[in-house]
Amino acid sequence: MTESMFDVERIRKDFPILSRELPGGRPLVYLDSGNSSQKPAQVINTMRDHFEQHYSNVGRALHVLGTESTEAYEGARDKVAAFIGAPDRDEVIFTKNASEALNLVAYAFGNPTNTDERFRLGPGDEIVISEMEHHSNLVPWQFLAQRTGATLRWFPVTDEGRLDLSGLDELVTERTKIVSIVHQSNVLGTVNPVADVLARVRQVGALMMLDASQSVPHRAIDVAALGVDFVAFTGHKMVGPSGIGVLWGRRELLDAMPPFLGGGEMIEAVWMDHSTYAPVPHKFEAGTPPIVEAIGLGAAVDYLTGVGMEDIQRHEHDLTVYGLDALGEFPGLRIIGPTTAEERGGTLSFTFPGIHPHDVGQILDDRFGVAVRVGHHCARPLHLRFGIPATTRASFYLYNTTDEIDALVRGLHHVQKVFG
Amino acid sequence: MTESMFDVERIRKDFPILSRELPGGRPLVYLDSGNSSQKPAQVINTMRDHFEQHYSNVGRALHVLGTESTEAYEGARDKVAAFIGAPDRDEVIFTKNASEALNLVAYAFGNPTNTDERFRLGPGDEIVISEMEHHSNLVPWQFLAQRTGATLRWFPVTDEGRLDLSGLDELVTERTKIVSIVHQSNVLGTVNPVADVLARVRQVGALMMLDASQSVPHRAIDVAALGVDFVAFTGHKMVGPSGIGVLWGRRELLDAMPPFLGGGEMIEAVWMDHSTYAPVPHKFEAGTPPIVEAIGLGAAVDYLTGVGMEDIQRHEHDLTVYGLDALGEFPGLRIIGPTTAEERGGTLSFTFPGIHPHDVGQILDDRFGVAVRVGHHCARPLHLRFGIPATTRASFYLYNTTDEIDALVRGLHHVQKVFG
Amino acid sequence: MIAESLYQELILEHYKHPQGRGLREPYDAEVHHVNPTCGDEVTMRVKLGDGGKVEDVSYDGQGCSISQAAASVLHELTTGSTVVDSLAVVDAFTRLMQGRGQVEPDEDVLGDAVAFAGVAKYPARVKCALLAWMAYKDALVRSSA
Amino acid sequence: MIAESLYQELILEHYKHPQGRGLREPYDAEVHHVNPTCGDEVTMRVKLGDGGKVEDVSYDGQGCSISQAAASVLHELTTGSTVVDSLAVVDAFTRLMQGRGQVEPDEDVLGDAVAFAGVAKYPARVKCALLAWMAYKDALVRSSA
Ligand SMILES: Cc1ncc(COP(=O)(O)O)c(C=O)c1O
Ligand SMILES: Cc1ncc(COP(=O)(O)O)c(C=O)c1O
Repeated sequence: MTESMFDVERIRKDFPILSRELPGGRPLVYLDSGNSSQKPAQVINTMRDHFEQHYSNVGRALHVLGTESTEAYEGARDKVAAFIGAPDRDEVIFTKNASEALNLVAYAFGNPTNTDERFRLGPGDEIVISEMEHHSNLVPWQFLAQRTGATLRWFPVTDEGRLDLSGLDELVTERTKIVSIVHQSNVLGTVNPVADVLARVRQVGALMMLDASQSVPHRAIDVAALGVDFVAFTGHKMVGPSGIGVLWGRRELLDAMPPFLGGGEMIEAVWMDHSTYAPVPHKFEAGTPPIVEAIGLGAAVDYLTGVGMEDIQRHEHDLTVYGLDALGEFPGLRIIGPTTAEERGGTLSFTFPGIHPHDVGQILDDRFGVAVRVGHHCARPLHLRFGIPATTRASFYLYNTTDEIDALVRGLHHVQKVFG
Repeated sequence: MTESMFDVERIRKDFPILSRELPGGRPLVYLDSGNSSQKPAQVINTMRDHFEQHYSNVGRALHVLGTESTEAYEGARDKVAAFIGAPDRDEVIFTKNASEALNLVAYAFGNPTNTDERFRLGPGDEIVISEMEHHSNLVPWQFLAQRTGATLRWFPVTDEGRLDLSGLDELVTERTKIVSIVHQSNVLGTVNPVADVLARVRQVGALMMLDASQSVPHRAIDVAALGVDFVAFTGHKMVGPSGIGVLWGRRELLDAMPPFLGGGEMIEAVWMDHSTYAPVPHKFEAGTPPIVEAIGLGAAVDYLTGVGMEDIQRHEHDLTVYGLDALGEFPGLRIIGPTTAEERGGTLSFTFPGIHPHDVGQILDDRFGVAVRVGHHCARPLHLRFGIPATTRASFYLYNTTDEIDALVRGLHHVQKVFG
Repeated sequence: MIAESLYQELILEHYKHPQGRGLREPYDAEVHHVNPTCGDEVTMRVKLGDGGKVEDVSYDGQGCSISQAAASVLHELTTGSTVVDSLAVVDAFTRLMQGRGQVEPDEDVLGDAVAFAGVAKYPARVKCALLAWMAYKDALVRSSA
Repeated sequence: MIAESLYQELILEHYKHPQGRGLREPYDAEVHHVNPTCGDEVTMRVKLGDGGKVEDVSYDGQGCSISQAAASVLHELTTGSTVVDSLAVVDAFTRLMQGRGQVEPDEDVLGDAVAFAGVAKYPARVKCALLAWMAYKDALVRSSA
């Protein structure tokens, strides 16, 4: 392991649930952070404290509580903006999850009330995604194509689980209006070559969105350096609470987009027959936002920054190397995704011939307290591409240890014994 | 006061924030529950406990934590369904707030992929709302009219702040596809005569939605008895957390509606070029839902049920009578809304000639720790109708007392002294 | 320890050696059911005879041991039975599965299917066990239509 | 007690007896600004003269004491001044308002406007104080265009 201040045992103590016992006295081995991460006491306590001492609605209230809540909520926006290197804090829009952020952008296209050329969409226009997308970055674009008559196209995936860029120039063309791909795959672990795709996107004058749900939690991200137009991610995967997600977008584009959800807070002035809209970020935050959830996400960002994103990435890289080694040697096991740790995160998906992932997951959980995810992980087309209905997925985060990977391997041996 | 088991002092102890001191040692007098309510320890602790002991993503995970989270989340749906008398628990859809619920229904209309006649909408079709709507039940319908070319029409409001039904038959006609009105006004306190409107809506074969954001928290609601098609409300106004709202809809309609947000959890099967969708409620819950927030709302519903909705309504009615009396006698003060407590909730909005509500609110807060809301309360057209830019609003909930109303009145006297 | 109560020998036996698997002709109705949360699939054909007799229940599918074994047990219990009797079994099985471990299984009605009693305690797996059984019910409806 | 520091006598004075209120002719530019969160509105007209002189700043509006008094003080400080000098005052005022109570006001530049120093501690009210001042800046831009 690399030398660093990173102390995983100290970190584990911050997460109350990690010392929980499962029924039958088994310790918990949580290898399902790609699905949702656990929360440190710092986040839980910040939320509780806000409810007990400061809570009120934001934006609308002049009183002490309203001021405190608003400052905490907008302070969380500042923190998130700094965390992802947003040039302008008003470019950070709070949504309920990454899915809402992706839908928000998809709904900006082809809206009859929109007048900006970049968001016009109809027959002949094309939307480009990839075969490794999570359903949340796939179904919204299917909807868009269905509503507008535009065509949905996609990058294939190579046998190694990498984005296949060989047809890039034929796929992304003058007809393309938007390219939206995942930054780090939630199944393969693959980290996609954003710059290569972006260069072509810029050539043809299209827009580019990144689904960063699996990258923002695990590595330092700078949206300005990435250079894309939109980035979506989600609080619950980055030690934050449920109920909060983020859309970052370039200010100029956010200003040009039509509003999405209508309601309180997103308006400037309202008459019965028409309205004018507030500037971003509020333009896209209709109704009472997830106030305490945003504040919890702010605490999560503080926590991750305190530990250090570089250290987190290094730790996870070490776990990935260890895990790929251990699983790579496992008889009969097939890894779906890159088998080396380069440009790859700590998400290991695999299959066993003749043993269904459900049975793998069940035995791991029941006998060993090892929590993994089994199924298609909301990426069914990717599984179809590999000719499999499902995989077993172990995904790592800052609080995981090599001991836990050992426990996984022990569990897998038992699985083979039961079903072999 | 009516005889009952209701003990407001005991209830106040459940809400930690109510014993907080404001800067300068003032006690908090929270009269802004119409904006957002405070939370009892029961709700706060349920959420904390879930994060510390049971949290995981729902629906997708087979392991112990996934099972516990899913049971708690779906259990919350059962509780909410029972609380509002939903005939089928799958008719309860969790959203992030009432605004999302209202937008969800508005976006179901005029979607080119929809084939159900009831949700077709275009030029010549009409949408009916009212002049007393919150922006969240107004702007989504403006958007819909703008997108589709349909016409937006509305009920006027009488000088007493009641829905003006005199033109009902001319307003709601064969051209009407949907009528969406507020159940209890967040400014006037008025409770609208649902049955009278609904009878006409049924005559013309239109659909009817209720914005129940201000009624569900304050009185026992039975959606089946109300007989409407859709009901929206929001967790944070009913002692629940932020980040969670509810859409209830008749199953048959929810089944017929096109999906709204696309993503994980709302699908049945996905291919690259098309998808099939899960049955309700999941069809409308794309992505990771506000898990712990829904569970918190479940605890809120338990809390309210434990206290008893009838008792809560009676207590608030007593406060309303007391408040209307006290303010009615106040020199120069004008109440905007019904001046008697019949068919009316505990929301008292008022103006002073020559004194701006901002100044009223500021003095009340700074000098007396009385938190009220000032402004147009996200109902600007209603204020325009009364020829005023803003009002001061005191809104009551189960934890308020007549002493607090006395504090308000004392504060108002001081306001008059400063600005008189 | 817990796993043992889920993975009864009998379930593993049916999983490793499925009875009556494979799609056969002739048939009156064919249905295809999917469990979207896990991707388990079953295609099921039903051939009815005179007097409400179930002549053949043939199936193919992919999925976990629970879903595959459940299809195999279903085949055994329904083929050669009658529509009415087999629906009684389906009913009893559904009640057992949805009983959250509180329903006492009736071995006389359920036969080998009692082995699935442990599944009822795993809400996420109940769908797997029911997949083929729901498909069967659906296929019956369609073949009588 | 806190209120006192917000509602300085001078602010109440300007509120009760606004200076230069009312829209006047002639003018080079008129703007209408709204504070959406509270509904405060101001209509502002600017008439410029030779040598960058500000000949008249006339206004009308509705809103709280802070927003109305701020318009009145603005009128006093800008009418008869020059575009360049008045912009310096606007700058100083904006900095004071956005300083969250940390910025020391310069009475030489700000004159009566120092009375608003207390407002800076109330984020929700800063917009009220700035409404007329932002409108003035906007009107200047438009009249020079
Ligand atoms: C009558 C009414 N409708 C809708 C809403 C919107 O609720 P939310 O802000 O939770 O979306 C509110 C509260 O703000 C309201 O009072
Ligand atoms: C790659 C990816 N995109 C999008 C999502 C959707 O995030 P959420 O469920 O929070 O909307 C997820 C996680 O579920 C994901 O892994």
